[in-house]
Amino acid sequence: MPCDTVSLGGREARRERLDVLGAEQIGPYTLLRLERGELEPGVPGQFFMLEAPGRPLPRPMSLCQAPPGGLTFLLEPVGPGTRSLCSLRPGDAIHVLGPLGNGFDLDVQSPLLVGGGVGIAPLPYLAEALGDPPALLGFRSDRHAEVACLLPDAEVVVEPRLVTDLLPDDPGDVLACGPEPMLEAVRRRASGAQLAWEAPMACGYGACYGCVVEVGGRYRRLCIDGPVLRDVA
Amino acid sequence: MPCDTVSLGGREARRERLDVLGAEQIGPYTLLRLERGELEPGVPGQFFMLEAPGRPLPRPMSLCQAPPGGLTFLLEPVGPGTRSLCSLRPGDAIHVLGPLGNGFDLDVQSPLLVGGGVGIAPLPYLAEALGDPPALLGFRSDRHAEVACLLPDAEVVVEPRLVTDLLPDDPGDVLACGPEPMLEAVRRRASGAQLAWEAPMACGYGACYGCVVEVGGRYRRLCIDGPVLRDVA
Amino acid sequence: MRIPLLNASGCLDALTAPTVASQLDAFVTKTVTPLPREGNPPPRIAESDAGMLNSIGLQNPGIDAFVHDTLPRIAELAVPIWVSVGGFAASDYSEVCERLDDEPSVDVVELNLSCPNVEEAAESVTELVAAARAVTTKPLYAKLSPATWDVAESARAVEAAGADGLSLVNTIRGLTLDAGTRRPSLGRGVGGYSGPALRPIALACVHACAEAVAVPIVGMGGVTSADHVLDLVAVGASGVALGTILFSDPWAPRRIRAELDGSTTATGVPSERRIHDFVPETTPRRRSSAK
Amino acid sequence: MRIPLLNASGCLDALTAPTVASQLDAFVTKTVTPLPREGNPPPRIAESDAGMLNSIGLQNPGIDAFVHDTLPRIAELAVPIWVSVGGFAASDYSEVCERLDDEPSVDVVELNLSCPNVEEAAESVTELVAAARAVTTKPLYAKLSPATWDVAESARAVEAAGADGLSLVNTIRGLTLDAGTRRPSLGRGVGGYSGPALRPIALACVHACAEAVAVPIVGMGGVTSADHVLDLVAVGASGVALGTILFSDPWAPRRIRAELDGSTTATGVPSERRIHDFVPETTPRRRSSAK
Ligand SMILES: Cc1cc2nc3c(=O)[nH]c(=O)nc-3n(C[C@H](O)[C@H](O)[C@H](O)COP(=O)(O)OP(=O)(O)OC[C@H]3O[C@@H](n4cnc5c(N)ncnc54)[C@H](O)[C@@H]3O)c2cc1C
Ligand SMILES: Cc1cc2nc3c(=O)[nH]c(=O)nc-3n(C[C@H](O)[C@H](O)[C@H](O)COP(=O)(O)OP(=O)(O)OC[C@H]3O[C@@H](n4cnc5c(N)ncnc54)[C@H](O)[C@@H]3O)c2cc1C
Ligand SMILES: Cc1cc2nc3c(=O)[nH]c(=O)nc-3n(C[C@H](O)[C@H](O)[C@H](O)COP(=O)(O)O)c2cc1C
Ligand SMILES: Cc1cc2nc3c(=O)[nH]c(=O)nc-3n(C[C@H](O)[C@H](O)[C@H](O)COP(=O)(O)O)c2cc1C
Ligand code: FES
Ligand code: FES
Repeated sequence: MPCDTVSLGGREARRERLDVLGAEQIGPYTLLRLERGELEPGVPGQFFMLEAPGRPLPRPMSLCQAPPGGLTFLLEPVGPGTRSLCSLRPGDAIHVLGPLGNGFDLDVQSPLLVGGGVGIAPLPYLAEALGDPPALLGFRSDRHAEVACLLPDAEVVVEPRLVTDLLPDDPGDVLACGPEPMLEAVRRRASGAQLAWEAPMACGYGACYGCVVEVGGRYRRLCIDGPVLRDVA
Repeated sequence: MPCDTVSLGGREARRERLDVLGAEQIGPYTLLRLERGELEPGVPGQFFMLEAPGRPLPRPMSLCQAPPGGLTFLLEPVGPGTRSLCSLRPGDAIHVLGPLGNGFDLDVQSPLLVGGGVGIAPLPYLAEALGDPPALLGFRSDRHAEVACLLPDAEVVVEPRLVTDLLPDDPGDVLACGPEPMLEAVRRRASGAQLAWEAPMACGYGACYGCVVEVGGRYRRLCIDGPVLRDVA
Repeated sequence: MRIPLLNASGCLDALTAPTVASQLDAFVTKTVTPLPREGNPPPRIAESDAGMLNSIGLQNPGIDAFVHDTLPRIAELAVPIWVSVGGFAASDYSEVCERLDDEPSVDVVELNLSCPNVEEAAESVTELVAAARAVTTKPLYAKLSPATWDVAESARAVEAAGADGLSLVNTIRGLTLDAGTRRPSLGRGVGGYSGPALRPIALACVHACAEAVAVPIVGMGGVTSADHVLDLVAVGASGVALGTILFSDPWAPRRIRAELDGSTTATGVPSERRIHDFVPETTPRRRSSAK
Repeated sequence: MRIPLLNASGCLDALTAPTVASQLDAFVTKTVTPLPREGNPPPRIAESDAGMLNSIGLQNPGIDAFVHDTLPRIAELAVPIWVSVGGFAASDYSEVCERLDDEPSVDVVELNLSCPNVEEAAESVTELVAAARAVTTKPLYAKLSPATWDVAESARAVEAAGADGLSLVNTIRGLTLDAGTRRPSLGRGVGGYSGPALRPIALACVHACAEAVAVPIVGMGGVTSADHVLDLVAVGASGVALGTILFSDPWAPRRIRAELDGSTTATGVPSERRIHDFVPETTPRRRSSAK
């Protein structure tokens, strides 16, 4: 049983043990390259649950790049799960489930990508799908900003300047991913923006009700109703 | 604090993180070679508590050989702890505490070593200390008997023959280590024998009262009153 | 004997993962209460070194929406259905059980008497079981907490009150702190602790109850492999539920079933007691749809 | 504030490891009972993936031999001494406490009200504390079990009965099976579960009790690092005891003390309540030997 399909509301995800092809350090981040196996890369903004060796729960990660035969993730080591993932090396293999959730709606007129920190993770794959639209990226430090090399044409700011300082008055169709304060700021400036949110997730496929966010006064499961939400009220 | 001394009833044990120098397969067993650090090898029959990576408790292991600058252990993979230890490789390091417990009394007239299975572990170091006395070894199978190479001059039997079948009528000063039924049989045949017993141990230094065996109608801690006992009543 | 495998309540949504639910010998719903509940504020999930914490707090649509919307859709999967029932007073339990008694697609009612994430009912577990027993003819399973000095005593009491079986165990209260702030990781503070760390506790509870009662037991707590299933059966479980493992491995039921089928190990003494609805020869299954 | 580090009762013998005991801010003895006890049959130790089980069963020489032989030798270490007291009836607790009341080398009496490895006393924990309180002027710590639905309720009750502090938590009942035979690993069957798996449970108990009572709390359960010590302090512990970690690392007290001294992390809000005998300025230490 190398690969199993799970129907999730009519869509299909697969789970497979994938070999690690490489793990490259970019500033404080790690670019983890896995073989693709029989998994679909899915729509940009969708995510995968990655087994974090030694930890009881898998970790949700956006697909960053989809090279032929591969799946690439951008990881920031912030705790035990991401540290375990960042220490993977060729020769290791991990179980991966996906693609999961709702990605970005690609039917947009004048796309503008906005990313902050490790939140830029889904943007390279998204940029590819949209034909390299303009992109604005913000980082905590020059060292963090090294990862902007994944989006060579993007405009980049480093704190204390904020990525929202660069937003034009009429930003068009914003597609954004980043820390919550950044998404809140983007939302205030660009109504109708597509925002990719985060929440701690145990399952990623609607089984646990752990990942809820308030949408319209009700708790919705971000893993199946998101992670990309349009203009969360 | 690379190395710490623990006083145990007046004697000294140390704890140190030791590099793995090698791990060699002999039949179903693994000969694990560690650097010696500042640990003393102790008296033959004493044991060390070896950290088993990933497991909450360390594991008691008799010293098998004491090459210059090294400590060598013979391991049989029977469960999660010993499997973890058997998978160590050069480049790894584990915490080791010892030497612990009471070893064999080396003040004997006509020593005869008797070992069964992985119970031969302490005999190479013991044989060295006693000037290579005669030794009788018993094993479950020819594959297990490969490890007799550690005691080249020993007489070796394989089941269905038992090591006790080889015991002479007047066996002299028997020093034995092996599975409980073997020790019981040796005891019946050789009164006054020095027998090295086993029990599950959590600490190895008298802290937990986990390792008790009945001696003279009372529960005694094998780790500090043994593991070598003379003629358990 | 084929060991029935179920999901643990709250650890699988048959509607978002129908192909997973179909692999089970019975699907157990998330706990249903009389009124809809939004549950506890996020974060609701945290991890410890050997388990996880949750503080979902029984988010569910309430019995009305459950019976009208959810149940008919689950029934389409044609898997036996166990409905987990919760509440905050004996009247809540009897209200929900009464409603379910009319639903032919419900095979078993599991009474969640032990959710650590909500205020407890004032009544004792015995009174809650008795209240449910009075209003339903469905087989009733009582789900008990491991957080009790003598679980066998509770087991005897709920058996006497009319429980047809036991589900053992629910989560136990736990707390983790955020590494940076040393504030509780969960929005609610404490949560329910599940996963591998719970396994020895669950085994002890099943062991104690199997000696105390005659009714069948569904064992659960930290099961991740066939070996763990066989351990629970060896101490007296008649069926085994998979919880936290489903989050990392949705295909665990199929994997573990394959491991069990391939297992040459003695299973200990398989329990003589059979859990409900896995014995079609003695209890004809009612499979008429509720739609 | 210097956070006092103790050993957990039953996890260190000051006589076999005096250099380890000397590193502690107080040494806690293994539980002493009125009569000598041989304890439970071996095997008494088993390991699980994230903890260990023990079924020692309070092996101890009894109060007579303890007072005459053991106590004077421990007193030579010049470390504050906490004596853990156990029994099978309120009269056992009062008998041992009365004997210890005359011993100047005893600084604190810890009442083990929660050993999962012996038959329990018929009286409630409140009655046991009251019985001890009636016969001793020593500071009394009540050691509670995590195996209770509402530990804060027990905490309030023992505080009202005269406890000067709480020790939280004891082990919880657990079971593991031998992989080959699927029979219980321990001679007694069930045992007390301790180590890393217990940590979230212990944190939840300390958190709940710190909000419920005013007396100081010694926290314990799965501590292996300074980080875990600071977590317990953040939820309300005034001191922390090391248990299972001592088996793999006898030098843990010194290592953790060094980690704490080097730690620049905020410790949360260190508790205002001070545990006994670490405040020489307010409570003059009685250090006269019992010999
Ligand atoms: C849909 C989705 C896609 C994601 N994509 C990426 C990605 O491409 N690259 C990447 O590095 N990270 C991504 N994340 C975040 C990543 O999953 C978390 O950083 C990771 O789970 C943290 O685990 P940990 O054990 O390392 O840290 P923990 O110890 O679990 O947490 C460290 C800190 O992060 C917070 N945290 C934990 N989990 C999350 C979470 N899921 N969202 C927000 N905060 C969290 C904790 O509260 C804590 O403050 C994504 C999250 C989601 C939900
Ligand atoms: C003083 C002493 C010296 C030892 N020297 C060696 C040695 O040199 N080489 C070696 O391979 N082994 C030695 N052992 C045995 C070794 O410690 C155990 O095999 C090991 O602890 C088992 O751990 P595990 O996790 O692999 O297996 P577990 O899963 O813990 O146990 C597997 C099986 O072995 C039994 N068992 C567990 N621990 C012990 C024990 N300590 N004694 C007897 N049976 C046990 C269990 O009941 C079970 O049946 C020694 C034991 C002692 C007490
Ligand atoms: C996220 C989550 C939600 C749960 N929700 C419920 C619930 O609604 N009702 C219930 O009876 N038990 C609930 N439980 C408890 C499980 O059914 C099960 O008893 C427990 O998790 C132990 O099994 P495990 O260790 O295999 O997860 C929940 C557990 C988790 C992890
Ligand atoms: C081997 C062993 C023996 C114990 N003996 C006692 C005892 O005699 N009295 C007592 O109150 N607690 C006893 N305990 C419980 C510990 O004091 C402590 O409460 C528990 O182990 C949790 O801490 P830990 O996880 O750090 O070990 C014992 C624990 C172990 C592991
Ligand atoms: S992560 Fe489990 S429901 Fe969303
Ligand atoms: S192993 Fe702990 S007392 Fe012997």
